[in-house]
Amino acid sequence: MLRKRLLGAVVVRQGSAVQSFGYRRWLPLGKPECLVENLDRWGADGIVVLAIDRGDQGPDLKLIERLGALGLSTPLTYGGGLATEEHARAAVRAGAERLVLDAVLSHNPQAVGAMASSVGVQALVAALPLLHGADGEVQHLQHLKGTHGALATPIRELIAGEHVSEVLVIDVASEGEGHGFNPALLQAVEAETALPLLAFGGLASTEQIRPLLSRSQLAGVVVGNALNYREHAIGQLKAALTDQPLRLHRQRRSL
Amino acid sequence: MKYCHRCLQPDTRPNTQFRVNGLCPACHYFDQLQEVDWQERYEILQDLIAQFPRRRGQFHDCIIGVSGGKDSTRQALWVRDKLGLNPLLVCLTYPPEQVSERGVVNLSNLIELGFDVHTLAPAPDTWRRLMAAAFGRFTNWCRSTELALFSAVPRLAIHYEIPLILWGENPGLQLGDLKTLGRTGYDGNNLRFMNTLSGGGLDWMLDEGFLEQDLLSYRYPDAEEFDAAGLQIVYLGWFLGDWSLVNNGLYSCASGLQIRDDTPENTGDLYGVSSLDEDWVSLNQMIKYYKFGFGRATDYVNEEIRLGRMSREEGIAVVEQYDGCCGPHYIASFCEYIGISVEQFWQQVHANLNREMFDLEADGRIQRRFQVGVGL
Amino acid sequence: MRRTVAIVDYGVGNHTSVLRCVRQLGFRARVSHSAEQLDQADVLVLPGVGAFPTAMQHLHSLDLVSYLQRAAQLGRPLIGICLGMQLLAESSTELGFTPGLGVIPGVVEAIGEPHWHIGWNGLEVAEGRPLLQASDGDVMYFNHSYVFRGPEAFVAAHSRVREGSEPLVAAIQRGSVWGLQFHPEKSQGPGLELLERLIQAGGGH
Amino acid sequence: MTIASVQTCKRCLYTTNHPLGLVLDAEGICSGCRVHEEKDSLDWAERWQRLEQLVKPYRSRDSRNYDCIVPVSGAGDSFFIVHLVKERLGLKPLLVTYNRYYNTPLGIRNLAQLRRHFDCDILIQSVNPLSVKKIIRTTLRELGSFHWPVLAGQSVFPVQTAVSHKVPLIIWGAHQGLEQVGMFSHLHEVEMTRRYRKDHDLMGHEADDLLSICDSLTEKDIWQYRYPDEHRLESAGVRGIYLGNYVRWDPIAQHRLMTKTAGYQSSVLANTFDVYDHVDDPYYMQIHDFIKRLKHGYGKLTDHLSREIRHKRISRESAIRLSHHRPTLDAQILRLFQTWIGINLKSIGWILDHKNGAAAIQQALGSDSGEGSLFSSWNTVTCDEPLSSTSDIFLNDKVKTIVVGKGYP
Repeated sequence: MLRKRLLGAVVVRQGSAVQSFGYRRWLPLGKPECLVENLDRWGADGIVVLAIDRGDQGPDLKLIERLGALGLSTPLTYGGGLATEEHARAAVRAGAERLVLDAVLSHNPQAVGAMASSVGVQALVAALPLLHGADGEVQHLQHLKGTHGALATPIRELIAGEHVSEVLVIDVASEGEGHGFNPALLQAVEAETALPLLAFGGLASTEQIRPLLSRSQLAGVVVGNALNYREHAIGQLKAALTDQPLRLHRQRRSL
Repeated sequence: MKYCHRCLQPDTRPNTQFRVNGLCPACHYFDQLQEVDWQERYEILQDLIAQFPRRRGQFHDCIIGVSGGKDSTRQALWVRDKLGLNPLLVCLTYPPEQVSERGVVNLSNLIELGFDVHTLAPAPDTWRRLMAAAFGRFTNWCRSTELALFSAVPRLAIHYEIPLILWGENPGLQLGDLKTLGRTGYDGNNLRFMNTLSGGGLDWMLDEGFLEQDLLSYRYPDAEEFDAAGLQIVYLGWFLGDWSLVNNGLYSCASGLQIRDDTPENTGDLYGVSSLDEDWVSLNQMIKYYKFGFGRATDYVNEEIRLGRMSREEGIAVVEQYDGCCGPHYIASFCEYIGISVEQFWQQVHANLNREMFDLEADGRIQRRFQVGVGL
Repeated sequence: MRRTVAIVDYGVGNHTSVLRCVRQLGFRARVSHSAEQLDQADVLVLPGVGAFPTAMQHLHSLDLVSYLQRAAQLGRPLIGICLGMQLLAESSTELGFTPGLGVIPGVVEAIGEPHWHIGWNGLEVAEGRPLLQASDGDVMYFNHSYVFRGPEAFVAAHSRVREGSEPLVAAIQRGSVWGLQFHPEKSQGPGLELLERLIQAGGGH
Repeated sequence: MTIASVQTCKRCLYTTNHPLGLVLDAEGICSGCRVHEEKDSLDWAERWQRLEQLVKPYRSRDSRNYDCIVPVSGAGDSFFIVHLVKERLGLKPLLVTYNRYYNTPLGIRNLAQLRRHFDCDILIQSVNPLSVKKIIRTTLRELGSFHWPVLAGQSVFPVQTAVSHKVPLIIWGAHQGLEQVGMFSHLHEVEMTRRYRKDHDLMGHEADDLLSICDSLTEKDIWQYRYPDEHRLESAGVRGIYLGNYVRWDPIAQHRLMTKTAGYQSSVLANTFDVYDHVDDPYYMQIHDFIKRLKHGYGKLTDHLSREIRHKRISRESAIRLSHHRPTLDAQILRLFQTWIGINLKSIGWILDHKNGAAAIQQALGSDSGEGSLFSSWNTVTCDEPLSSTSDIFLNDKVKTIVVGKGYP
C-alpha cells in the first residue's frame, strides 16, 4: 500500500534558506545544504527545495548541484525559475528528481509538454498557491504579477489532463504561520483533477496534519518552518501519527 | 604491639595478620615476588586485555583512574606506550579550596603528554560539609572523599561503556577489607561487594541529613549495575615487578611530575612524592599515627628496607623523626575550611588518641609510649 | 577485494546520487559509457530518468545496446534501476512503441488506474528470491507511471497501490540481471541495504 | 545563487553579509532587530511559567540522577544560566565543560567561583592536545579557523554527556541565531539541533568532514567531536532548550547582577568594550576575532554594539563611531599562541591569506601593533553606567595559559 508522505520544505531566498511567512516576511536560517542534508538524515519522505526569488533567472543550478553532491538517499524535488524545457533538463541533470512548476504554468503552459517529453511527466509537479477569497472563492496567486484570480483555463487543462504527475497545493494565507492548512483549498483542486495532491502551508502540528491525511486524494503534506525548531522534528511528528499510513524511518543496518 | 622482624610495620594496621615467621604480609609478599616470572604476568595481562575489544565507534580501550600523581602518570604512559592501548583517564579532583596548585600542574602535564582526560569534580560546598561531618564522626575526613574517588571511575566506565578499568595497587589491601581480595592477584571486581563502598556506603551521609541527589558523585554502582556493564577492574601493580612508591615517583618525575617543596618535618612525606594533589593528607597521616602508631614515613622506610636501600636501624631513626609530623599551617587551613577551631580539632584528635600507645600530657603534648621497631 | 561498480552513463539524468550511494556502501564506483571501462567492472548499474524512447535512443547512439545485451548473455551482473529496469524489457509503449534491450522477457505499459505510482510502498518478495528476501515488507521509493508486465518466472517482487489492489511489478530477475522499479538509492536505509546485498552478491542468486 | 548587494540595517550595525544570514524588511530594519522587539512585548512572567512546565517531567524521579545538563565555561553567560537553573528552577544540574586549552587565569578563577558559589558537580573533558593541534592544522588550512575544536567540543560534549549519562535535558543560555540575526522568534521556542551546530557553529564542517585521504588527520583524532549517533540520541530523548526563549535575555544586565551576587569577575579586553564575554580565552578577541574582522569586516565588536543599540544603551551614531576602532593585536599573546600551536606567525598569516586571497593577515600579524584599547570612550558615549574590570588576572601568568587550574583563592 502506498504510504502517505511527510515531506520537508526548504525555502531559499537570495541563496540562503529562510523561514517564510506568507511570502512576505522572512527570517534567515542558514545554508540550504545543511538543512537538506539534515532532512535526509532525519528520514523525511521527500525534500522540497523552493527557490522563491528566481523570477526569470532560471533554476538555481549551482544550488541543485551542491545538493546533488550531498549524496542524499531521499528524493529531492526542486522548484524555482523553471521556465523552459532546457531548464527542466538542466535541473534534473544537476540532481533534482522532480521539479515544481509554478509561474510557467500561467506564462507558458505549452512548455510543460516539452518538459515532460524530456524528463518525464512523473518528474513534474504543479504548484498552485491559493487564497481563500472573502467571498469564499478560491483564488490563484501569481507571484510574478502580484495578482490573484480564478484558476486560468490552461492550468485547469494541464492538471485535468495530467500533464504533470502531482499538484502541490499551497495555502498562501497560512504559509509559515503554523495555524493549519485550509482544507477548502484541497477541495477546490480535487474538483479539477484526479492527480495526487500535496498540501503545503501552515502545517506545524499533528493535529493539523491528521485530518488532511484522511483525504484519499492527498498523497502527502509538506512542512517547512516548523521543522527547524526541534531535533528530529520529522520523527517526532511521525511518532505522533502512528495511526496514519506513514512510513517509519529506518537507518541502514550493516550487512 | 609487635613489629615485623624485617621492616618497621607494626601489627596495629587494621585487619593485618603476621606470618608465623614474624614477617608482615607485605614482606612476605615481597619475598614471593622474587620468584615471579614477570614475562608470564605480562602475557596474562595481554590475554586479559584481548578479551575487551573496543565497542564500535569507541576509540578508548580502557579507563584508568588518575590523580595526576606518581602512580597515575607512570601507569598511563605504560599502558599507552608499552601496551599500545588508548586509555581514557578519569580524574576525580578536589574542590578549588583543597586541590593544590602542584596537583593541577601535574594533571596538566598528564594532559599535555597526550592523554584524553575526563575530570569530575563534586560540588564544592557539599564536599566541604561532608568532610566536616566525616571528621566529626570518624576523625577521618577521607571517609566521604574516598567514596567519591572510588566511585567516579566505575560510574563513568558504565556511562561510557568501557568495561575494562585499570587501577594501580589493590586498594582493598590499603582499606584492609579482606572481602575485596579477588579471584587472583589482579582482579579488583570484589570491590563492588565492599560494604563501605557500595550498598551502605552512603548511609551515614543520609543520616547526617544530606539528600540522595546531592550525593550522586559518592554513589558506588551497585553490584547489578556493575555486572550488567560487564566491568572488569584490574590492578596493574600485580603486573609491574618494580611497583613501589619510590619507583613510581622516579618514573613519573622523569616524565614531568612536580613534587612537594615542603619538608618532611611539615608533611611526614619523606621524599615528597605522594598524594601531591592536596595537602591535608599530612594531617590524616598524623591522625593515623595517633590511632595506630605508624604514619607515612613508615611506609617509605619499609619499602627502602625491603629493597636493601636502608638498614632497619637507619629506618628506626627516620620513623622516630618523621612519623606523625604535620605542619600547623595545614591544620589551621583545614580547620578554617571545615569551620572548626584548632582547639576543637585537637580535642577531637585527643579523644581518639590510642591511650595504650600514647600519653597525653597536661600541656597537650603527645608522648609516644612504644619504642619504634620494638613495641610496647 | 572491494567490488567495482560501473554506472552506465548514457547521457540522461544525474548519476551523482547512485555514485555517492555505491561509494558510501564501500564499493569502488565509476561512471562511464566506454566499453573498456565497463569491462573492468564486477557489476554494471543501469540507472534511468525520463522517457523510454529517449533513453533507448541514447543507448543506441553510444553503442551500448549490444554491449549490455552481450553482458547479460555472458552472465555479468547487471542492475537496472527505475527506467533502467524498464529498458531491460522487450519493449515499451511509452510515447509510442519502442523496442527495449530485451534482456528479460516482458513489456512495459501504462499502469492503468490509478495512473501514478509515486511515493513509498512496501515490497512483496516472490518465493525463491533469497537475495531479496530480507527486503520483504521494506518500504521503497517509487516514481513511475509505466510498469513491467511479463512472465511470473522473472518477477522478483510486487507492490500494490492499495490493500488488495492489482499487484505492480517492483523487481525482476533473470540470472544475474536485476531490475528494480523503485529507487534503492533514494529509499534510505532499506534501499541501501538491498543495493548493498545485490552488489555484494554480484547479481548472484 | 542570487547575489544581492550588501545592505545595512537602519537600526543596528549588521549587514546582509552577516555569516548567520540577515534579512531586512520593507522598512530596512533587520530580522534581528525585529525579533529583539519581542523582548519588550512578550509577557515574560507567562513565558517563565511555560519553562517551569517544560522542565517538570525532567526532574529525576528516584534522585538517582541529575535533572539536567548545563554547559558552562569561565565566562559567557554561565553564571546567570546556572543561577536560573539551580536557584530559580530548583533543578539539580550536572555542569559540563569542554577544556579549550586556551584558558586564562581569570577564566579558571571564574569557573572555580561558579562551582563554589552554586555548589554543583562538574565534568570536564580534555581531548588530548596532540589531536587537537592536528585538527587545528587542518582547519586552519581548510577553513581559515583555529577555533574549530573549541566550537565543536563545547557544542557536542554536553550532548554526548546527555546520552552517556542518560540525562536527556540540556539547558543552554541564549540562542545566538535568535539573538543576533533573528533566526527565530522567541515564540518558536527553538531547541538545540545538529543542523544549527554544523551550519553555524562549525562553519558547515562536522568532524568527519575534516577527514580526507590526502591529510594525515585520522578518525582517532576527530572521533571525540562526533555528534552522537541518531539512534542513541533519539532513544535517549535528548533535548536542548534555550533559556533566552523564556527569560528576557540581556547579557550586560545579567553579568552586572552576577558580579554583584555571585562573584563573577570581568576584565577589559582588546577590541571591544564588553568586559564580560570571552574573559576566559586569551585568543578569542585577540586572534580569532581579529582575523574575522580582517576577513569579513565584522566581529564581536559589531555584535556587542548592535546588541547595545537594541537594548537602547547606546545610540546608533555613537556605535558607528566606536565601530571604526581599528583592531589591535597584542604581541605577547601572539607569541603565546605561536608557541602553543607550533607554527610561526608568518606561516599562519600566509595560510590565512592564501585562503582569502589577500595579504592583510600576514601583514597584520607581522606588524606588532602593541597594546591599546580605545574603549575608554565607551563610558562617555552611552547613556548607561560604566563598564569596568573587576579583575586584573586576565592573563597574569606571563609565560603560558593554563590547561587546568585551581582558580582559588
